[in-house]
Amino acid sequence: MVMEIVDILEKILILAGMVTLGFAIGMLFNGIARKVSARIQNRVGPPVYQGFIDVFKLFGKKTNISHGWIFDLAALFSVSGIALAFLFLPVAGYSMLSTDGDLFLILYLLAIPALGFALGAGASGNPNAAVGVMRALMSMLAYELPLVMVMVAMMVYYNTTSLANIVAAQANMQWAFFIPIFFIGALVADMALQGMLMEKPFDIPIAPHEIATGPMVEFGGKHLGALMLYKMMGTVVETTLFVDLFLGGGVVLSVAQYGWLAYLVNFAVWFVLILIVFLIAVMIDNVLPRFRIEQALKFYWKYDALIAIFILIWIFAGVKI
Amino acid sequence: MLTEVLVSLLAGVFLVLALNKYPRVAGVVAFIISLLPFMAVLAWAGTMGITVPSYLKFFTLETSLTYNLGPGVIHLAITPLGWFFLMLLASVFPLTVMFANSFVKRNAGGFYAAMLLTMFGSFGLLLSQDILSFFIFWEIMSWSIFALVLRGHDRRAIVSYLAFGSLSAMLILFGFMMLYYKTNTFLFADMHLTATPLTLAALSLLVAGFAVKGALMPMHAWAPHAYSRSEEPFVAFLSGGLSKLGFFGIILFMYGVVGMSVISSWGTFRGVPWFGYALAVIGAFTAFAGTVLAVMQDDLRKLLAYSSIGQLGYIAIGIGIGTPLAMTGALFQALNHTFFKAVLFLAAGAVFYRTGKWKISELGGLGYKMPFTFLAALFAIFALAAIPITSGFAAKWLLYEAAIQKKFLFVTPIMLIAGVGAFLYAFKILYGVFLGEPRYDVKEAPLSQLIPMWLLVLPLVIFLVIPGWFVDITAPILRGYGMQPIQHTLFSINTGLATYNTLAVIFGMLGGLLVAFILYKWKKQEVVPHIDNYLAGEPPELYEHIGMHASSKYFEPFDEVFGPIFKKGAERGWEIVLSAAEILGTGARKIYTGIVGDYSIYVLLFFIILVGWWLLW
Amino acid sequence: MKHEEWKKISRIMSKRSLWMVHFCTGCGAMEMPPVMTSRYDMERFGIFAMATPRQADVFLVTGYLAVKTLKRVVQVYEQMRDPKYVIGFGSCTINGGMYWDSYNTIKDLSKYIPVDVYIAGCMPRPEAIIDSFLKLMDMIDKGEAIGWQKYRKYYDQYKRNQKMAFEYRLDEVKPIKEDDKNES
Amino acid sequence: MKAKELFPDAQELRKGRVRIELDKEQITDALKKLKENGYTHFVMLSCVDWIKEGKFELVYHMWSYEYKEHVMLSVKINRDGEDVVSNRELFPQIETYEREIHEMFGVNFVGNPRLGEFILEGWPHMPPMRKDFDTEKFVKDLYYKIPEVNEE
Repeated sequence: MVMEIVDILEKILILAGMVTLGFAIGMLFNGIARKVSARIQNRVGPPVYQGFIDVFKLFGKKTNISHGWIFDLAALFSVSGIALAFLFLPVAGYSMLSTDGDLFLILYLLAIPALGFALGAGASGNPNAAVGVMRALMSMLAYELPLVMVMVAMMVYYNTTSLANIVAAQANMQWAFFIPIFFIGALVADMALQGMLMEKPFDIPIAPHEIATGPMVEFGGKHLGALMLYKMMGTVVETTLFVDLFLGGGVVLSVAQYGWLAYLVNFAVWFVLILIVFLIAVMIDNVLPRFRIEQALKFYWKYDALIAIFILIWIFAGVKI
Repeated sequence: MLTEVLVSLLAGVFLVLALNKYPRVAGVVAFIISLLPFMAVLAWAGTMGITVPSYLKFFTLETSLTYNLGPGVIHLAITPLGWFFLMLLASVFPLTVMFANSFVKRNAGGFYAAMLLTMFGSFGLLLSQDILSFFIFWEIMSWSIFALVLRGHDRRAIVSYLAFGSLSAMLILFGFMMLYYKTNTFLFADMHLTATPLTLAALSLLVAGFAVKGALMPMHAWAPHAYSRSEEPFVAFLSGGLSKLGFFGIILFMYGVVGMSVISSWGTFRGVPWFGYALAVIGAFTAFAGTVLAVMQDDLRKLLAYSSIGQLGYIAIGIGIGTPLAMTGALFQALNHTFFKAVLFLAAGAVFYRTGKWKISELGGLGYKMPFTFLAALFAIFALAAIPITSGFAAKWLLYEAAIQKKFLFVTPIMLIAGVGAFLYAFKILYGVFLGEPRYDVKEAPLSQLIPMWLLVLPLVIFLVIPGWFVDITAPILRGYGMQPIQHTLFSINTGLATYNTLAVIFGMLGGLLVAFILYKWKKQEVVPHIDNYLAGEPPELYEHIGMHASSKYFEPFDEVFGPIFKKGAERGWEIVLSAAEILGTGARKIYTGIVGDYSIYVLLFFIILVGWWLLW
Repeated sequence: MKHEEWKKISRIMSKRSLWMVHFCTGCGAMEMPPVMTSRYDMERFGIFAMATPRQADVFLVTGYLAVKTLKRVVQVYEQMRDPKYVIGFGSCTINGGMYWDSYNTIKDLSKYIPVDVYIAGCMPRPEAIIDSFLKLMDMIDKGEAIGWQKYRKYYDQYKRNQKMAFEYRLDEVKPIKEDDKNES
Repeated sequence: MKAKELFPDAQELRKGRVRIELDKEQITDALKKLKENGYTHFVMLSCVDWIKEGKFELVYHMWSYEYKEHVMLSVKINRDGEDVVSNRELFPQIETYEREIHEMFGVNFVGNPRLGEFILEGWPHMPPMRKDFDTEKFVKDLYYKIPEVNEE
């Protein structure tokens, strides 16, 4: 009994540590993205730890405004929802809760912070926020189609829906990225990732110059701090999802063989991989203009989904039943 | 005791009709009688392997009963499938009647009478064991629904329900005739069907007939009108409860009467009988198209009606795939849909009761005015959007898993994208009705409307925490069709592809909420009035007469992209039907000349043919 | 950790992350693009342009303010959350500049909202803008940038001045009573 | 037909620029005539304060794409509150100019329903563009006398 409690406490501590790490990486990524954008534009740019400073400052604001308790739900749901989604991902092959859920669960868990955020934005009553949420939901509809097509193809190919199993299968065989059909799939999913991360050309939901950062228009102080945490963690979750699907979750050494060294190396590889995936998105962001929302929808449903259908047909014809 | 229950349901019909002058009294009487089916559900729970505490057993019921009615025999018996659907209907029914007490003002006695008669028909239908009684009860149920649709005074709703109701009855009758011709017996149990084309034709007709009630896509056209033009308590029961009877029929005849082995012997496609595959594809199309059409609606009831169509499509997918996983998913989806859609229709009714508006673009800001209605609706919307903090997720998850298990490569993305589409219209309801600028200064809905809503939310929470319990409930149904119930513990389900553990989700969410709450409570805050909004520096007083609610034409880009495809397509389809009806009508007009001589010739001709047929046969 | 140290850290954080909202009614807005882009790059100090006052810490009033725009400025300033700082940009905010005798522009911004730092010049060079931000950072560090506290403390006086400008009419300036002093 | 032919007493200032002086009763007819004869673009309506004569001069600027000619219809009215007929039926955009001139000079245009507060919000004094409005005195009396915030 005592041992069980100690076990549970240990698990909780590890999970809390991992979530904290996730948030920390998210903040670091924010700084890195701004630094890289600055270097692309031939600027010096802020220090890489700028993300920490910003979040700390937002939570340190002396006064905060709220538009009522529905508005406050946004802060609660967005931080807790994204942390939960992170827990269900295998990180560098290390499974926190990922054996208790699967890809579908992660897709729907990602909707919790999004809907919570939308709830708060709607409750503020600002028309800009409402327009922004509409665009965000529509771009979600747009990028999910090619993404889920590729995911379904992978699930059928690996005959499992559990992300942990997909990562394990890639560790045993080869990374999906190096299978020709899923290399195309990775390109399709990378396009979807661009929309997921709300980077240009798909950043119309938060377009600061048109609708004053859209859903975030009424958020300030600690509310905005919570949303920044959500967005920063979101980059980690979404890039990790991509890395888990196509790059084997960054697993290069087997834990059974190398012990703690494997954990260390895998974590390093995972970090480098999500950084690369994220930086690709940032670089695309820096050179492209912005799509209107119906253009984004048409782009995803016409071109991206077309390639995804090709992958589905490939798997449909190739897999024996 | 079963006879007494049936008789008291029927007697209740006349009692509330007699009490028409005293609507409140009629409401109370109707509520008391409406509890009878639920008591029956509890009384039968023991035979389904569910232990119910003795203080919840109000009477004991025999499990089967036979009435000899001269020309025919009516066989009634409780089956696991019937019990499950009876449980859904019987739990929604008393609550909608309770809601009606404050909602229905006009000719209340008639309303309650028709509601009770509907329940009487459904009750008998779910128990009937032969095609004769099945058809009789089906017709009682259908016609009493018609009486309730008539109360909406909407011509389109009445005509379309009448047309599709008759079509459905016709299809079912033809199906039954074929079955009887084939087997020469009324009893389901005695029908041992073989894989012949006639069986296939009969089953197709039956499924098409039941699809009308389940609002599957080609047969859905009545639903948006009937759902959106009738009184909300009835619509909640119609959408939540009665629409499931179509799926009850499909499951009963597909897996109960005809059987999986017969269906499979007509040929399979990638491991799934093609009959089921076709049903799944129809279901997926319904789910997608219903969702897209729901996003485009401005009328709250129409939106919910199309959303109903979309969500019911998922059940058809599950039934079509037909594995234990899919069946469990379909039944789970049926249960979820029963409760969340009833809550949503009742919440819409409560909003109308207070504001008198149906259009989403005219509502707004009711979340702070009617917080309990809002919270109930929020829960229902989370269930509808399959967010994993209600039981709505488990059902969709089982269906997705089943589809992946059977390698449904093209159906699964459509299901998933329809799920994402559900977020769109869910937020349209949330923002348009409950969030944003407060436009009405109204009170919270009365208690007699809040209690039903919150009681209906309860199962969504219970089955979120304990999905294993649901699998246990449905296990007898699956065993009856020769399927093994899926692997599960109380809190987790294992499908062989993956595991879903609700405890991990719930405790993870609670932990996350705790941390977020601490972070959030770190600093104080002040609540500002709604008018204090950033509007590019403009003083908000300027916006007082314009309004800041952006809900009219909310998903305009969406309409621009999908509108031409769906609206025009639907219009064209209806035009074809209309012109066909016109041609038929003008043809018929030539026969009905109005001259007595012509009619006598017809009668004569009819008799000649009859006599000639008799002589030649 | 002691309260003082905590405050110090908080100050360092808020000085290194100044999010600004700039009110571009005057010609001063023209000087902002070079300051933000690669030539002068203000982001290296953590200064970032924000779209709404809810998110911002620094309010940059660039150039002259007509009375009608002053209403919007006050609206925006009051929507910002504490601690908040104001930078008056160019001569127009100091004494009216070339609009010193215009019937419709205010002459001294600090009469209506508290200004922490002024930048002189018509136009100020980008270097001057950066210098003003560095000065503001220095003031935050030392705890001297207390405009937002002043606005709370002398709220009735600011409101009175704003009202006079909005109505284009001098009210009688009431002598500050002893009771009022105690309250504030 | 060119403006010179329509109005014999028009004076051509230089090539492509014609000035016509009219009484205020003729203005609607003149505008209509010009509009029918190719001067389709109504450019703007301006006002000059001739304080020594005691007159306001309203100038209607028209442009013809056909003849590349700028026609100025000049109307003089008394400063002391003489009414002018609004021409908003002829050119809808005149409404805006009339509102502005009403606000800045106090000229009343009969038939324009939107003569109210336009650019200035809550202006209680004499219309500020009139030459008898002493701007410098006004500024010194108002803005420079608003007190500093007393920090005690």
